[in-house]
Amino acid sequence: MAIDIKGVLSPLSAIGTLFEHPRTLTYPEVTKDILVGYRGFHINNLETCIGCASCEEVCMNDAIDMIHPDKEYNPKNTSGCIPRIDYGRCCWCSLCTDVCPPSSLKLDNICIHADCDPDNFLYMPKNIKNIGEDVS
Amino acid sequence: MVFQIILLIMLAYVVGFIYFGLYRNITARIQGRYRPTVYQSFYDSIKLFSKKQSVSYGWMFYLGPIIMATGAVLTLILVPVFSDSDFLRSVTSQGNLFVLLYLMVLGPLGNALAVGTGGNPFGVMGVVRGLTRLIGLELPFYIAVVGLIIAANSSDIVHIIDMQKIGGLNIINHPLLFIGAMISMVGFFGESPFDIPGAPQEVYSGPRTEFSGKFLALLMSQGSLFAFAKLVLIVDLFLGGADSLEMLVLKTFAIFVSIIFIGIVYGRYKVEQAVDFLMKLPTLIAVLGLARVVWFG
Amino acid sequence: MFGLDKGDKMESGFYGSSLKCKFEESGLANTHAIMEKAVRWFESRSIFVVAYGTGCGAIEMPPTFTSRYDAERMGVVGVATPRQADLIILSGYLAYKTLRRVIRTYEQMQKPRYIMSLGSCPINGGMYWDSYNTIKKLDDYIPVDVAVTGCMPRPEAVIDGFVLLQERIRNGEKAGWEKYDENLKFYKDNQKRVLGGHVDPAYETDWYNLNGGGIA
Amino acid sequence: MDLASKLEKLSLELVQKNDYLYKVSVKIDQLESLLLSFINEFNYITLDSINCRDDLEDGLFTITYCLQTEARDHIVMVQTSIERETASLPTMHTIWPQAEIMEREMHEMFGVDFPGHPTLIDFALEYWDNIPPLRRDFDTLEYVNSMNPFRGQRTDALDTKEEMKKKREAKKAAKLKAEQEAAAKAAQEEQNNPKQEVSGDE
Repeated sequence: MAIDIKGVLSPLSAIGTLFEHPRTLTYPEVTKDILVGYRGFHINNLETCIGCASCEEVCMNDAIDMIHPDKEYNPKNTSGCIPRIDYGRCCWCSLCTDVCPPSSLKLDNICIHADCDPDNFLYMPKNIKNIGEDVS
Repeated sequence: MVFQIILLIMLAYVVGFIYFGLYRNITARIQGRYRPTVYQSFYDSIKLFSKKQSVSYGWMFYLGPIIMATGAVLTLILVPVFSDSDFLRSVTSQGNLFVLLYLMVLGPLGNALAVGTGGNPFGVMGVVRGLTRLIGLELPFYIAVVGLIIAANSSDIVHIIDMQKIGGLNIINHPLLFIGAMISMVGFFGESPFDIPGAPQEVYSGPRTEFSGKFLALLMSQGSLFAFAKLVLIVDLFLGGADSLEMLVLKTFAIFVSIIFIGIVYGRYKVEQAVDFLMKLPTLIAVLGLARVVWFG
Repeated sequence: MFGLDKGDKMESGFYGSSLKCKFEESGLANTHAIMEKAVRWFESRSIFVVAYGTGCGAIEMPPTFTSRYDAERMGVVGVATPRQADLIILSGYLAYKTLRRVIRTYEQMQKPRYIMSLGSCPINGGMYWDSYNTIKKLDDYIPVDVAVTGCMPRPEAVIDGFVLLQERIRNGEKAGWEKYDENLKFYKDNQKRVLGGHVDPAYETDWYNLNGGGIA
Repeated sequence: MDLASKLEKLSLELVQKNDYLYKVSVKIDQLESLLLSFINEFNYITLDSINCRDDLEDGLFTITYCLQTEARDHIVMVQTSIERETASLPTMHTIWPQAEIMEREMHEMFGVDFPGHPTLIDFALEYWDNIPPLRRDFDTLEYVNSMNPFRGQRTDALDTKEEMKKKREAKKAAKLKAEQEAAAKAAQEEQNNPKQEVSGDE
């Protein structure tokens, strides 16, 4: 009976990992730096949004509705509407941000949302000029 | 004495579950991740006992976990926990190794009856695998135990412990028997090269597939009791027993850690491979040890 | 062969309703409340998961449960069978064919039981909103406790879902399975509408005497 | 090419679509014998796919068999048309085993019948009792909306074009109003001024 001694003993070297630092990301305590350009939730610079509904038209999932904002942000907004996104439909394909004529609609890198009520997934994009800057 | 038995069961319950928690900790660290708390198994057990529903298939289904728990508790109270004290000695004097060897098989058989009642094909498959494996596991372990009995000239565990106090530990005197028994003990703990009955990727936790809630909690509890009993048995047979609680914990923990290290790093055998391996290498080692005992004392 | 059709029985746990009455009669309602709170805490700390890969979201499960995000440190462990599970994760879109299996799996789980859905599709259809074979609102058919959006949600989002579920259990909020018991007719009607009455086997309906059956 | 001459004998034309794609159109009664000769004489061992196209206007299904040799250097498409109403095809699962599941799917999605097929049962859909879903007379959106209603919370969506029109009109109206107001003001001023003028004149 031939015994592969090296093959039998070499898995035991894995025990050495016991004394190494774990590689786990303890999420709720430690958050990872999310990459710039990651396709997370929407932001919309309402001071340049012109309410053209290009995003609504291009959306293949029928996820975007145009609704009235609480107040007028941009006097040049042609329809007086701003987009609202249904996160029960969105697939983060980023087509809406690609066609946006004033480039006001963008994707942030925040992407985490859990809720116990499935009716809570209509999302008003945050009013942010650029990623990392809050104007509202 | 009843009080002592209850105390022992409680001790075994706590120590067994903490060992299981440590097992999960060590596994986690070897896999490079943070661990659950040591008490995680207690949480699981209390949650399972407090589940509002448990599926049952009649009285035979109830008996399965109970027979297993009976086997575990009887094994526990028949194994002498402390060598020098009178703790549980009155029970221990009435039991010997043959009764223990019988009781170690009682659990799987009782479980087989219950699983058969459930009728789940994965459960039945797991039981068949478990009983097939048992053939391989028992052979080296029994040969090792017979070797010890011949060496000590007695089947009384207390006598075997006393012999070790005079003539040195069995692990040094009879290393071949120890190796044979330890390899099959890895299987008795359901550890990795021999974890074929409950292989989750193949037979969906095997014999336990249909057990839920209270039944699963009872199975977990008896598992921890039985694990403790088996560790104490190995300590008694090969490491000369334990005088105090500290020595007991130290010795059982040493055995436990070596078993789980083997369990974590190796992959799983197939059914035939496991039986084939157990029938060859550990049996050969144990037979050599037995021959050494018979011819050279 | 499965033995499942023989009719399963419900067993009450050790803090069931009878115990509650006893405590309240003897003026120990406070003790009972404390005990229930403790049990809820243990329940929240130990969640057994059966991960049902219905769609693309199944790819997020391995990093969540293995070394990178390690859900086990929160007491969330995967199990192999629905009998032992507390939580079922439905990851992604559900075709009618899958929904039938999901209902069967869900009804085999033992109470208390919870459901978590991953991705946009179970919330409102997602990419498959105009498919002839995919359901849109999962919470019409089975009660969803936690919904996580994303396409697919990152493992962080899944862990957020676990944390939310643990908080809900700890606070004793009304869980999905209680809603399912109360509005069983609503859920069964919806299931029958899309599955064409072929919902098999009818464990729950038998238990609740909807099909003329009863608890054996 | 050997294949081309054989097809010429059968008065069929081998059309080259591009570097590796050829096409043959056959009548339905020639199909089975032609496919048999493809595998027996020319060794086209692989059946890539069986495709179906619904020509609702002509009342036809256009079926395409894609075949490859072992060399994998070109694909031959064998195309045939069958009646939409009595859609029936000879089963090929005895020649190419993979045809079994392709035909099963086509039966489910288009309602094409395959006499002699062993497992013509439900495939991806279960208990489907409507028109087969990939037929063009099946109105998918209507079916979806009747079976799976939307989440009824997006009713406040606005039609942007109308909003634009409204806003434009509002702007126009505002402009008009402003003009009118200006005019009215001017008129009032005019009303006031002549008095002054008059008074000035005096």
